[in-house]
Amino acid sequence: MHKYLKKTLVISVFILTAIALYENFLLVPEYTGLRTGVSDYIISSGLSDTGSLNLITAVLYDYRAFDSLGESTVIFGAVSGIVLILSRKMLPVSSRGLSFIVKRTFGLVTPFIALFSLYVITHGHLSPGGGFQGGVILAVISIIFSIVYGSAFDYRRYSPQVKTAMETMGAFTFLGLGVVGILMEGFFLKNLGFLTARTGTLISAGSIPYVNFGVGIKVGAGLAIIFYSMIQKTFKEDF
Amino acid sequence: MMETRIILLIIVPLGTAFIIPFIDLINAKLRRFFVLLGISIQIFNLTSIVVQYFDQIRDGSLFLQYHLGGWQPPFGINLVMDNLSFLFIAIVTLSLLFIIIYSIGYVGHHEGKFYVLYFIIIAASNGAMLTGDLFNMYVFIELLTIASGALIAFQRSHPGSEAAIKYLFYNIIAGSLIFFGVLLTYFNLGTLTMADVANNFAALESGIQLFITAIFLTALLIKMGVFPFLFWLPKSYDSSPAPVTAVLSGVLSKIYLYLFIRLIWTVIGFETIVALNLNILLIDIALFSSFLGHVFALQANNIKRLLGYSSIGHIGMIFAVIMLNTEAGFYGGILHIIAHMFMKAGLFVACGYLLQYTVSNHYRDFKGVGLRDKPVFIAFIILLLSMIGMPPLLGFASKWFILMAFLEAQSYFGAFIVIFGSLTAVIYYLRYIAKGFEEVRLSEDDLKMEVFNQPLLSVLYREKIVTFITYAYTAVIIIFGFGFRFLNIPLRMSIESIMNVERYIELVLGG
Amino acid sequence: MIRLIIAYFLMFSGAGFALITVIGLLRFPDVYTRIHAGAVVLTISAVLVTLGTAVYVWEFFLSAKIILIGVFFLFSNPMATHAIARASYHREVALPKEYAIDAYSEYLGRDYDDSNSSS
Amino acid sequence: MMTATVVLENLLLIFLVLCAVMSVRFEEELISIIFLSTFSIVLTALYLLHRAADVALAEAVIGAGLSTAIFMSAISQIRHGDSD
Repeated sequence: MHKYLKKTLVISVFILTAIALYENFLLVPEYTGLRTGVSDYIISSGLSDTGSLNLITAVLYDYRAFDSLGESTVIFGAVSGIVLILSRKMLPVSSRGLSFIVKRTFGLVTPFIALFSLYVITHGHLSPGGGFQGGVILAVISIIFSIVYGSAFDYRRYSPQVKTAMETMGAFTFLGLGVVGILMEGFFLKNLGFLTARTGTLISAGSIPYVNFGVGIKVGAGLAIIFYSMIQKTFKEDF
Repeated sequence: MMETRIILLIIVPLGTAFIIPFIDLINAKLRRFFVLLGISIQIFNLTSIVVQYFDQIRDGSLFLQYHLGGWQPPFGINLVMDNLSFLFIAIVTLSLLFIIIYSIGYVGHHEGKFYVLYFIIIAASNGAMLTGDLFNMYVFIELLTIASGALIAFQRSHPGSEAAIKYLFYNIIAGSLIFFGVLLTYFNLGTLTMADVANNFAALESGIQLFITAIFLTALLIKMGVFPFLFWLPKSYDSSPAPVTAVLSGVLSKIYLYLFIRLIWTVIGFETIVALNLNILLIDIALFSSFLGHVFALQANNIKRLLGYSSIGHIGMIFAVIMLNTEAGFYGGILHIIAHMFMKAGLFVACGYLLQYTVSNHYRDFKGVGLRDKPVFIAFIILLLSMIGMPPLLGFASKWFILMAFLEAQSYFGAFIVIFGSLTAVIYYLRYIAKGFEEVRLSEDDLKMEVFNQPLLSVLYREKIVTFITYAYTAVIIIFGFGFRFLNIPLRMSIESIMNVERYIELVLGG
Repeated sequence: MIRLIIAYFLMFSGAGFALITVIGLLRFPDVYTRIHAGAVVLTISAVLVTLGTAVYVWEFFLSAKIILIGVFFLFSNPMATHAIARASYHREVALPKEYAIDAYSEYLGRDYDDSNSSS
Repeated sequence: MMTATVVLENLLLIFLVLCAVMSVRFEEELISIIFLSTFSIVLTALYLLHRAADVALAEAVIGAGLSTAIFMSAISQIRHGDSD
């Protein structure tokens, strides 16, 4: 009886919430494109302002680069927290890896994955993609190593210390470019004008490719640390 | 006025947080040097801002801006420091400075990770208070949630992990609600700058206004721990280590109160709230929450959980008195925010010191705590008396102004809640003071069960730091208790910058 | 025009093979036969669809990228199938002793007549 | 041509809801995770249909790839029981 009461309560709360949301979403006006102003300005003059063909990258790493700094700091904080919480665990994980066929095939495929991630990172201002996506693909390499070759191989190739150093390097690339923006152009994270070139080329959009590179390394190393610390003991306890 | 130093308030702690893991790889002994370096740069920065703009702070015309990336406000992100955010940044930085000096002596294990998360909290709290952009505010709120959630599980005990999961559950739901509200605002108004949104918000249909306001309010009620969503709060206060609890109670809830003031008065506008008939409802909810907090505190058998419930009571009271929208209400509310910040942080800091040799935080283990270290326990008693509202202390002044504000607005239920809170506080605090002076014979087994193993510093040095910080909090309470008139000018000026929304909008959008 | 016809033919035949895969996945009795359906036919279907798309867009760099995706399918799909089959054998998802011929256990030197305690 | 897109979009939306319901309904964690991964892939297709290639790439990589791996490692820890 009690169980049915609970179930009815849950379902009624669910239905009431759904009705309330539905009623309120009816009030939202029909999609006619966003109000004029910010989006129109960015669409019309984003390319000439930033030199980035991909306007989403222009917004992410130039107009609202500070938000991207905050978002990548969220990943940084999550890495610190997860390593803090999980680093004492010692888990029984097989480090033999999978069979010979899988290992060989991934040995062939892995360089191409790395190449693809570099492509996604460095072409962030020309085609879809950017630092976050490319960084996650970089992290996938570490995950593949852990699964296919066993976590000991991953530890030998890219030890957590190397990953931490890479993460710090990426973070400081981002922050340093911002500070260089203060020193040279007067504003934090301002796009560096002297780096711009003809649009469409690889190094064209001011500091955006470098920021992308920093974010990519940072995100990739951070997510690899997260995955690795979930399957194996990562760091020594520092007492 | 464009000012580079206010961006340094955010990026210096951020840079310190980034560099600490790298320093750990090289030499773990060096990290404390970098921590002190970061903190001192931060303090120097804030002091230089105060010195340069002292006149403007005094006559209430302080208005510093920073356009990130050089983009004008509707297109880019802007940081704004007016009198309100200056006051909050000053007190939050002071409180966080005390707590980090305390934690240098307190944290025993994983010091590097603690400092990383702590500096992220410093950067994110400064960012959340400085920003003039809705989405950027959401980013910093997420940063605060992630960092504090990881810190709650810092002791890695079973209750700690449970509390952290509960905390993250509630707070990530609140964060996604804020994100949803920001999304709807952008969908309807096409802009994210607070001043621009404030300019156009009144023109929306009232249904959408209600929807957006309700979403933001729900999220902030969850974050602050007001009535329907208060159940995550005592548990997470109970099972996290003392400096983290001091941060949670002393700093984070105040930041969410600041964001609440910013969102309701600057962005949404109080006229809209009145037109939607939300203000009476919110006052009643907050007062009921305050009542519930005090009633729960009466039956709590655990000192940290008791302080958590008392926090719910006080935050509900502040919330209600601010929602009165009178000048007296703001005066009492912000004064009590300052008072509560120092009192609660000081209490948790003292608790962490006093409870370090007890088995648990339970009432029966509190026996004889006061005899072990009398000076700290006396400071603890002074802070408790300030919480109750004894006359020469800061708690009395702020509660008096709150009472006056409630009486002036003829909200007698609110006045009743203030007095009820003080009276119940007498009961539940005096219990603990009496228990603390009970004689106890310690056996060898009790002494062995230390809660915190392996302190980094030598015990003497560590105890000196901890005692010093407790005294510092007590000194702040006593000094401002006698001289709460010192706070008169900054309070008046910040109230003026709350009320004068047009000036904010004009200065942000104009240049 | 002929290019379009070729492209549509390739794509539709790929879709047909995908349909056969789904039917196989639904109709076949146990793990290994289903894996067989998923592996062989799905690889052909994916490669055919990518080839068809490459012919459809008919622009050098874009087509080259799409064909590279097809080559990647050709590598990865059989390998994934192999890993899945092996894992399901080791985990005994489908009990190996039900089958008449079990060459892999002979290769491994296992004997399934006893109580198998090894995991 | 327009109607075909609309029909495809609605089909994908229905499938999306189905995946979400399935991932909640199943007791077994592994099946839930696989349904979540499917959810992400369908979402990727929807984003592509709306010409949001950046978001689609991020969703495919993070939702279908990384979070599946992290969930898998998390449930493998649960299966091992309390090891500390």
